Amino acid sequence: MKITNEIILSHGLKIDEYSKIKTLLNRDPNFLELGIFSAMWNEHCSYKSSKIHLKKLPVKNKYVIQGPGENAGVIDIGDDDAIVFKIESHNHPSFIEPYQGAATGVGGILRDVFTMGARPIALLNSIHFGSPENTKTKSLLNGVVSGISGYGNCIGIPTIAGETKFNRTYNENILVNAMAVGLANKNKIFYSKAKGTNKSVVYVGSKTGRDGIHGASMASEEFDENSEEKKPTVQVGDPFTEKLLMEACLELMKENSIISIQDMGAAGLTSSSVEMAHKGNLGIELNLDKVPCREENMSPYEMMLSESQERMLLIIEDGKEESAKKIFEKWDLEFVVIGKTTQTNNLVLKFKNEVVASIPIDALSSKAPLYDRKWNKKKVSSKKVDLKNLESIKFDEAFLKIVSSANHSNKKWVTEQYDQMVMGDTVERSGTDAAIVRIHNKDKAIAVTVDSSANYCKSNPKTGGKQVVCESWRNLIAVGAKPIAITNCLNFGNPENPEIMGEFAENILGMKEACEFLNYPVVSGNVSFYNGTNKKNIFPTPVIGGVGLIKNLKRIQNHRFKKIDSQIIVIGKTFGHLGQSVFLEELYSLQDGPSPEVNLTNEKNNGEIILKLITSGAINSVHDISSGGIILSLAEMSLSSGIGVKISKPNKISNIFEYFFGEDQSRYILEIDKKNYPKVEKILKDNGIYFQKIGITQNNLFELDKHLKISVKELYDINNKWYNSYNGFVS
Amino acid sequence: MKFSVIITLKKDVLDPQGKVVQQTLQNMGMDSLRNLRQGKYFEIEINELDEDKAKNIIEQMCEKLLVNLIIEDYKIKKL
Amino acid sequence: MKFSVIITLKKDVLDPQGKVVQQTLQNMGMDSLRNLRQGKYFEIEINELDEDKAKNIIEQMCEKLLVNLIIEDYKIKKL
Amino acid sequence: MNSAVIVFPGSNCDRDIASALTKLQFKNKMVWHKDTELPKSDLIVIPGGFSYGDYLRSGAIAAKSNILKEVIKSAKSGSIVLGICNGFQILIETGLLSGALLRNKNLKFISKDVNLKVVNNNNKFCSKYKKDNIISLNIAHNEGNYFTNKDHLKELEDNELIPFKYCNSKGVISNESNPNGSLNNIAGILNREKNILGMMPHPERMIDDLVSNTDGIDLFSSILN
Ligand SMILES: Nc1ncnc2c1ncn2[C@@H]1O[C@H](COP(=O)(O)OP(=O)(O)O)[C@@H](O)[C@H]1O
Ligand SMILES: [Mg+2]
Repeated sequence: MKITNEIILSHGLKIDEYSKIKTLLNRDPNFLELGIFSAMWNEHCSYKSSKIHLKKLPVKNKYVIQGPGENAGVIDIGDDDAIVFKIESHNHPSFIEPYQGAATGVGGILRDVFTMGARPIALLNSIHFGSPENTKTKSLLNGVVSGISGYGNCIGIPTIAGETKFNRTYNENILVNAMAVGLANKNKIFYSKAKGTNKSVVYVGSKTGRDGIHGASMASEEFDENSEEKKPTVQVGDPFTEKLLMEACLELMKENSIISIQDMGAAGLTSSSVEMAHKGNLGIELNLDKVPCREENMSPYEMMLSESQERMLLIIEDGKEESAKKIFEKWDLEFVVIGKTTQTNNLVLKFKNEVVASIPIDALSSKAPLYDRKWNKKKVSSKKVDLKNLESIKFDEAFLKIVSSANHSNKKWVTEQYDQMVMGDTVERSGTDAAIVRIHNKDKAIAVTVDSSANYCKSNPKTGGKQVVCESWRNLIAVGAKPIAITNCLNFGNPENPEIMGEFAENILGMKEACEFLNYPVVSGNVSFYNGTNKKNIFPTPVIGGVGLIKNLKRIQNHRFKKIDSQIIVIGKTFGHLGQSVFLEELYSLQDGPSPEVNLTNEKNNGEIILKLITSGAINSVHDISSGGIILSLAEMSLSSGIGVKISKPNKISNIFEYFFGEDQSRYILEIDKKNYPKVEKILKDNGIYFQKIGITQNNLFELDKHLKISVKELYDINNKWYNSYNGFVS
Repeated sequence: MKFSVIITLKKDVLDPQGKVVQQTLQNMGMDSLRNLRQGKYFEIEINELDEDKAKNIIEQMCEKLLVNLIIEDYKIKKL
Repeated sequence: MKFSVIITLKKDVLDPQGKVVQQTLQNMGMDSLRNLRQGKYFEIEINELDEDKAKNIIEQMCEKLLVNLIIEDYKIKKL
Repeated sequence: MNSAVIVFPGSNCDRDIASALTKLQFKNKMVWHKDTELPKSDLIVIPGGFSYGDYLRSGAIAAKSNILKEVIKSAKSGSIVLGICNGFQILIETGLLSGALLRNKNLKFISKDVNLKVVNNNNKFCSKYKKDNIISLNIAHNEGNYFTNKDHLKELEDNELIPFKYCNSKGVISNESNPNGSLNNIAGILNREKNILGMMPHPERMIDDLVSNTDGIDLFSSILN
């Protein structure tokens, strides 16, 4: 087949990229080779637009065993235990087919984690939809949530935390990010690096079909009117097979048979084989006649680019093939030797006794294009929002409107579709600042959370990047965990647009600053560009997945009020920052003013003291203050416990809206037994921590001076209405 | 008027259910089984006497709710 | 030889899925809808040229695995 | 006491129930579905999960496995058999228990803690509970909507074959306190001889205050008794 410009472009390659291919090969590629290049050189696999920026992020602290660059990050949590985790996007497939897109997103991230020798112990997700009024939103919401639940429940890993948000910026491009967390023995971590020549390359798992051919390049393109037609065969998830694959891999890992292992994710057989060879500085030769196929007459092109799910590639020690095969047969899975490692440093593909492709590995990996794309610095607004210019509203009306809004309603409708208890170690489920999973049969645990703040990042990508890292840190602190490390999923628009590239570059700088200051490095992550349609890009939406360590399960905390007549205090300074707040968004549909700044010194000091107080057992409950300000945080504490509050505004700040809806950072609310209060007050003062007394807990009534008075029960009903009426079912 | 709707997965789309059912039958000794695919079936009765109109309504039901056109095909038949 | 198998819930068995689908369609404005029931559909290909024998094999598949005879009925058809 | 937990491809509460049994002093053995012999045991448990992906009908394929033939034999000769969630679905598919488990009435997977009333404790599984106790157990299923014909329902009610019914926190058994649409709020049933219990809620998830509560313990200690 003659390779025309049209064919090149339809593979998502630029003409100058094609010239580079010819130079690297010293000849024209054939059609199969072109397909392989397109898969490896697209944004999703090559990180060509993001790499130079990602390098700036800190990736190490004393806990990190493996940073970015492997299937997932690994941290040390003591006693030979290691936690393996990563987050990944599945945005475009989920927009096309929400159930299968979300399901296969969960499946993909799980493979990244058990590939490294870890048994997955928790799933999280961050899902962003368009505005609820948008005609597509309802079915996307239903499809995505049931896809996540369908896959996670079936494979038997608890889905215990996440976030569900609505914003018109996602009307034509939803976000579905899934995170998996696994537990491994730190001396038995498995990597993708191939070692030794002439070793067997083994294909295991499901058969290969024509699914998702070009899925990776689709993830690297904008949507347009024609996307529907360009649609490849949709990948269907098979959680049952994944469960078998997981058990078989974990069983095989107990023996010393595996040299290296890599899941087949985006760009399937191509990227997995190239990755293994590249890391090991070797070549690889595959005999495509051996690839187990689901359909008849599959071509080498289809086999190499298929994104069929639930498959893995292994390199096995000499003489271990038979015993390894037995394990996969026990689990009714394919196990076929399809090739070997070589010295050539080439990817060589044979089919029907002919060499059908031969490409130097480095041409596909280290020599792939890298771009330092042009980027513009954001012009940031610094004009403070003036309430005088807004139509006036009564405080209680404003509050109830927010509590009943799509974004701030109780998310039980979502979380009750997820099995949160399977595996028997879920100490805190969804609904808390961070979920907690016990390490099986031990007295320690990890805390996990995912967070994002698109509005803040849109208005000021740098501050936003800082803020979202701090929010993640704060959520872990609030349950009594020491924050250890993060994974991030960077969902952005089109990087060829200098404004968007600027959002990305500055966002990274902000994240870097916070991660460094808090000693909270990035150990894995994923970049998803081209989120948008026809030049309309989504708000920059970095999603942070945080993991913290709890050494002693007797010293944990949550945000549920425990008693009436305890003291309530706010830690951290309240200036009344309303820029980019929920208050403006929900009540005035305004995204206005600057994002809240984070003072990293205060963040760190406040957090460390909270952790100390939790460990000392001196407080009854704690909650971080995030979107919606003090009043929303108080409401969440009341709603989850049934206990009310009697609150007054401290005199200093004049405006009640600013004080209670303001979104200043680095703050927490504490509930303290009156008898413990003097002790806590002393600790805070001795450490120079700013705090204010704002009221006490009381029976039943949620009350703020003369501005608000409602029973907690009534508040609960208001908070629980939205999802059920939107979806039209009552459960 | 009463219709049946048969919904099947498109040809190249993976059918995990069908696969497992087929394997189970083969394990049970049904050696002659060559291929099995699973689909959905609906029996729908509507108050409409004009056959063309009725068919049209059923078609709408399929396109708007019953069928996932991205991965499924359907066939309507009058009963 | 290729057959289709249609499996439906017996008349007196509650069909929660059909019921919800029916309600949803009605909520979507399909007023003429009178009744809807959901079932399963299989397409099965076997290596057997004798039609009677083939049918017999399919029947066995139904009775032994595909159908829960306590709550379901089935129909076999040659394609 | 010896127990055996049957493991199918796709079972995923097998480890949980094994941990619970061990913690509560059972000597437990895991039994792979391809095995053809049951170890000597006083209690056979069929755990929750998605055996064979819940494909075709939940429980249908597992019910045809080798080991189930042995379980059926053993059950018919009086062994104590407990099926939880998917295990209940499997017992129904084998015919050891009658009726059907249909899709939840809202067609969604439901995972939450629910209240149950111990409506009958006159059996080997519930003797440690007091009659009319209200306990809270976790459910997590897609198909737990119990259905059966009138005659069988009457038999279940008349012969104290329903140990648990869904209720609210005050013990009221009503439509509102019925999570999945089960007939008469039935959460579990016994066979006529009362040696086989199938139930949708997960007692093995409720044996530890740190993760939930301890309302499930009495079920296991009743069996030990
Ligand atoms: N998609 C989801 N999956 C799992 N848990 C979720 C999901 N969406 C929301 N949650 C849970 O609901 C709770 C409230 O969510 P959210 O309002 O976003 O929390 P916050 O504002 O404290 O970050 C959190 O505990 C979160 O873990
Ligand atoms: Mg929070």
